[in-house]
Amino acid sequence: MSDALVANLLSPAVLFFALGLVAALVRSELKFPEALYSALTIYLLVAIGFKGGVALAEAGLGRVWLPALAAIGLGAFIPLWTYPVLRWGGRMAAVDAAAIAAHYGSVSAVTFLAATNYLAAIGRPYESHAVALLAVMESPAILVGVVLGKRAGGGPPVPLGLVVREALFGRSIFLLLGALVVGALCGPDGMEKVGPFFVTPFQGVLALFLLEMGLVAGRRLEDLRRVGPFLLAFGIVAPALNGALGVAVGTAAGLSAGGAMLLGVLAASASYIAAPAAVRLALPEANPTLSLTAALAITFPFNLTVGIPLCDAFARLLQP
Amino acid sequence: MSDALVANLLSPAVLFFALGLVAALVRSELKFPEALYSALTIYLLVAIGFKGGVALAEAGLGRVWLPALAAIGLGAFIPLWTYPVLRWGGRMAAVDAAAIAAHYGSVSAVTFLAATNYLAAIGRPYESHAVALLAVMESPAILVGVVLGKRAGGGPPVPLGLVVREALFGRSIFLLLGALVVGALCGPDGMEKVGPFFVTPFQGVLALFLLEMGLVAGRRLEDLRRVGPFLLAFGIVAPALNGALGVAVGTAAGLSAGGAMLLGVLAASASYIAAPAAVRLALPEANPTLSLTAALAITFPFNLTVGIPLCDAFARLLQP
Amino acid sequence: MSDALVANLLSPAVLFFALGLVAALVRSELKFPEALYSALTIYLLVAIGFKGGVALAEAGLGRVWLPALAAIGLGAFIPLWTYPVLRWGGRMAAVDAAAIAAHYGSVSAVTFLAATNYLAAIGRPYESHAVALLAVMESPAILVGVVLGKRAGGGPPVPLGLVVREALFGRSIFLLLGALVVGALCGPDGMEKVGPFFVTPFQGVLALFLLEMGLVAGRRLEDLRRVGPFLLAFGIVAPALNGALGVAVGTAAGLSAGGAMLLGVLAASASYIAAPAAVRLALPEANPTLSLTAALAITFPFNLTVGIPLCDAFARLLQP
Amino acid sequence: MNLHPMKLVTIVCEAYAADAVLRLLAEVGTAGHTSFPVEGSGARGRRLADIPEYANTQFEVITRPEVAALLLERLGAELFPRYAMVAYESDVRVLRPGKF
Amino acid sequence: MNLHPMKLVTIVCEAYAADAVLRLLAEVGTAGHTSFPVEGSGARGRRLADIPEYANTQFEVITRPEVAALLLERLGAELFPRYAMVAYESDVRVLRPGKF
Amino acid sequence: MNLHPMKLVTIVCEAYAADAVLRLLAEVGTAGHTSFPVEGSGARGRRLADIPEYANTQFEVITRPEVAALLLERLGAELFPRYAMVAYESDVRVLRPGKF
Ligand SMILES: Nc1ncnc2c1ncn2[C@@H]1O[C@H](COP(=O)(O)O)[C@@H](O)[C@H]1O
Ligand SMILES: Nc1ncnc2c1ncn2[C@@H]1O[C@H](COP(=O)(O)O)[C@@H](O)[C@H]1O
Ligand SMILES: Nc1ncnc2c1ncn2[C@@H]1O[C@H](COP(=O)(O)O)[C@@H](O)[C@H]1O
Ligand code: NA
Ligand code: NA
Ligand code: NA
Repeated sequence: MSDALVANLLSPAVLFFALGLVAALVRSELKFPEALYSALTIYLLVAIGFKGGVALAEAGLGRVWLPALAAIGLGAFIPLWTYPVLRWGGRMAAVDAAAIAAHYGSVSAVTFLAATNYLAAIGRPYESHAVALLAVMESPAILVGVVLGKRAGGGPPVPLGLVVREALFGRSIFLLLGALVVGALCGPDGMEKVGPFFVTPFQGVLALFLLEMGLVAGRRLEDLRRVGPFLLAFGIVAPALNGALGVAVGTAAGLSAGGAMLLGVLAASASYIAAPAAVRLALPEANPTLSLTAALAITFPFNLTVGIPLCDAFARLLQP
Repeated sequence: MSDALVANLLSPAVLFFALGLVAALVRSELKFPEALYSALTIYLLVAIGFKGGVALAEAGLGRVWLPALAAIGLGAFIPLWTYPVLRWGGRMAAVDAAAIAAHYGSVSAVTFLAATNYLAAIGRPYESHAVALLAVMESPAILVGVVLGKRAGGGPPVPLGLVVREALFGRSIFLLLGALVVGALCGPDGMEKVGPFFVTPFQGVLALFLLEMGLVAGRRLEDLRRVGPFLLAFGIVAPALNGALGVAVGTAAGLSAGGAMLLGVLAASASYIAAPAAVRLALPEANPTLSLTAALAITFPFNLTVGIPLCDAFARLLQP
Repeated sequence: MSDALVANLLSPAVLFFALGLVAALVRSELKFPEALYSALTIYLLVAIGFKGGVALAEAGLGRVWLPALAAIGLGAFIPLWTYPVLRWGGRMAAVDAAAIAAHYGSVSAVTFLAATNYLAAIGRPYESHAVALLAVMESPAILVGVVLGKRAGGGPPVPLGLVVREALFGRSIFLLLGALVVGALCGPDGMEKVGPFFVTPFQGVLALFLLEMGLVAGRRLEDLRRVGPFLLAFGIVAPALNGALGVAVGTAAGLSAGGAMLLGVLAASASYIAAPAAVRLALPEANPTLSLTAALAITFPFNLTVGIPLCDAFARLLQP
Repeated sequence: MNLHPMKLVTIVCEAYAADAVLRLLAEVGTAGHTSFPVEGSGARGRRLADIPEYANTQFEVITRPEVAALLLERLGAELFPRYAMVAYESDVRVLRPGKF
Repeated sequence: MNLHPMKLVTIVCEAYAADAVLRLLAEVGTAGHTSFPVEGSGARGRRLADIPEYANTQFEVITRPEVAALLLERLGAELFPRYAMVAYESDVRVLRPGKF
Repeated sequence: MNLHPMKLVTIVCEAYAADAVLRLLAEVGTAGHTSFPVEGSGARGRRLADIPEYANTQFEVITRPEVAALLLERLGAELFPRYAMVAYESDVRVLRPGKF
């Protein structure tokens, strides 16, 4: 375990993330242009979706239903336990507790990518179609969180349709699912054609992207004192618990050690793009600094460095 | 033929294009940043130009003159038959008929790239220097179309020099011809150095670019009802006829089946960047919605899916 | 030598640079979007830094100290001889002489990259960790030049801390040194993962970037008549002398022929990003047209085409 | 040449508010708008434009005085409480008043 | 501090019109301009800024009142009929009037 | 709806000047600003926006009249001599005056 931890900490992905953090801390002028951020995101989502689709075509849909249902249930459940903890344990406003719960039930695609990278690096196999879990797990928690917040009296009368649409048809889900379908239709033939672009340089592109994510997370660090000690602790304990839960559920749903680890990482991760968009729309009174700082400046670095190897160790432990 | 059609429809390039169409239709928020569009365009034009130049250096200039002349003649001829058909068959204003004729005589680089991709996928050889045809065929039709429109009384007294300049020195021609010359001067030695960037990932980059083209074309779909049934039909029949003509001319000019197919695809394709720029300058009264919608929302998807395999089948038929 | 010169002139990198020059001269509309420029810069700096770091991890720090000290001394020395030449030989204002001296003592990363490319092309080995020299040699000359200009009475009372910060923590140094450290920590294991992105396509990316650099330099050509014949001559003679000096110092510091050639190229090159930023801050009275035109429109093309092979020839001559 | 007075309403808002602004523009009946991504800082901290979702969008809308008044009123009532934004009005003169 | 009245002319036009606008600015004798790419919607539909050729460009020109009047007049007469665009004038105050 | 008069100060400067402008904004006490990269031409030639370091940045700052006056005065005295830039003031009306 500790070997794996060190190996992870010394991987290009994690080190470039750390470099980005440092750049933000020393206030270097380093900035990625917006178009580069968007280009990298599009590339990463399409690449992972396409690869997953090709794998799905080979594995057959039959092997995905159960884990997918498990992932949806997991996503819907996480806000249900985190909301009361934040509300009464952390004495937060109802609408803030609901917003944070939504972020932690939803998922971070970059964390997932880093986890697949980790598995590839240590040579552990996993179900490539697990990327489908990433796609289906983005929305459920957002919807549950929004309902919790609304029940607590939050928010103006926003048409629910808009919120559902935002949660279901955001840019990232669309790209991921779309590329997955394209990959499933193309199969290995298509992979042969586009693999040199979508697969070969993938790890390097992810490393470069994590440099930017380090910058983004680093700029949030100065907000840490605004979020209070409870949320600081939550940002580390919640992913640890959710990760363990996810690994257990994944193992029970019949996933391999690698696949269960990935479901654990998804559960542990917190959304910082899709959830803010939907929550901002439906629960505008929620303070976005709280959820974003926790997700980006605490939980994301925690998962990237420690959470991923932890989930992996636990997944191997549980494996029958 | 129908096997080839299905294979083409299930290629990553066409499927990503379809995904872009879907994104536009369901009004997903997906949008490529402008810089990514420009970067992909620059990459694709430089890559194809460079590759063509290296091939040209090996083949020798002597084998390009005749097909190039044929391409120029073809480009100049297409507006001459499409103009009267649009003007009197479609009862269009003279200036609109001239504008559309210019678009259809000129060429679409992306359609050409998709056609070379198709040939590579089915393993049919073609003259790599055929990319020179793409470069020389962009302008002639624009000049003929503008003259037709001006004769019909259209347009303010724009200095003809400006129009010629716009038609001859646009961004895409410059990049294409420039990279071609660079490739010809470097030869295979240069290819060895830059091939891993300009050749290996090319198909994947094109697939990603077609996702964006699907978005662009899809946004035009809602203008379809504005263009009327005549132009709708024209957008399919004209490329079919031009494609057949191009294949015949190419075969007569001594091109291989692959090369003749490419000349056919060039003839079938309609310009949506270079022609609009020049036509907007010289014939501002023309309604750009008509020409752009026909070129992007009808003819481009038609060629990508059906036109390319059709030209290929016809080219093999004609081959001695 | 003349074979090497011709080979260099016919390399993709130099030819794409020439194409960019031509595009600027014929006033083609070709323009790279800012985000693409930034993306390519980030990629190139990170890639070269990472590669250098991996090499450093293998070579050990012990072999870098001496050449690094030599590079720092060289950078600090160049403004000391160029300032009086410009001031009294060229009868320039003190502040302009100091500004130009700072630009020529500092370095151009792109020129360095082109030199490594050249070495790779002709198959001559060099110390990969030489990239550390690029990183340490950016600032010293800027500080010396600013002090010279201030002593001559130039500039408002800008806090010196700001200038040092600007000189030491600019974007490019940060990326270069950061990636170097990351590479050194990852070692060959990390390289295996990200090499397909950071190494394989590197030469092609550099060629594309030089197309843009040609555009940038070409737009400066029209300022040439504003800089006068003395600066024109300086822009060619100074890099030749500095190059020879750098090669000699590098050889004396124990570098291989390839490494000494790289130090020569660094000495010969003139900064056009980092130096202008710091000089603009500390010596605002200096006319930026003079230094930028000399660096970009004269010295950069000279080094790219002739300076690099010259340094190489001289380095082989000196090698024991 | 005849110039006609018109109002220019400028809105700077966080990117997540852009959809709501567009809907509001349609509801109050503006004839068009121009928009572009911007960076900024204000009461709710700095917004760099490196992640599109975290950036700001600036809207500029030429419109008749009564529409401008309605637009600002509804902005103040409906969107100001929910999103990071500023809005202001100024006087401009246009050539073809019928267009707005 | 002395501020001097000057006119700000803002032009939003389709990208294909940008060259013609630049030529016109030179002809009427403006001393400088600022420009940037924008998205927009108006009488001729939406313009997203993803393909540079299909986007809009916004020009902002500070100039003397009489030049502004001439510029708007010629814009209205020569370019409005040919391209998708809007233009408007507003009042600003600058520090160094000699610059414009 | 109550609108309150306020000043809009617009600054277009070379990118190398952006830090100095930001420092000055903080010193004179503005409550926020909006900025974006622009191209331009003026007394010191054309500035294309392809290299970020060679581009221009446009700042737009809403502020109270006395702060605007101070800002323009110090811009004129401290930054105009050193950097390529223009700056101008105009009148705007805002909804919540307390914010600025
Ligand atoms: N005084 C100001 N002048 C110009 N723009 C401002 C000002 N205050 C705020 N903004 C812009 O409005 C956005 C949201 O403001 P706020 O809600 O105050 O954070 C900021 O990110 C800025 O882009
Ligand atoms: N009312 C308006 N307010 C602000 N910008 C406008 C307005 N109408 C049009 N525009 C801009 O001008 C461009 C051309 O307008 P149009 O010719 O009406 O399509 C649009 O794409 C918008 O960017
Ligand atoms: N008359 C003007 N109208 C609008 N912007 C201007 C004007 N003059 C200069 N600028 C802008 O200010 C920048 C610096 O101006 P300058 O110092 O005159 O070169 C230019 O690059 C333009 O972006
Ligand atoms: Na989660
Ligand atoms: Na055609
Ligand atoms: Na130097």
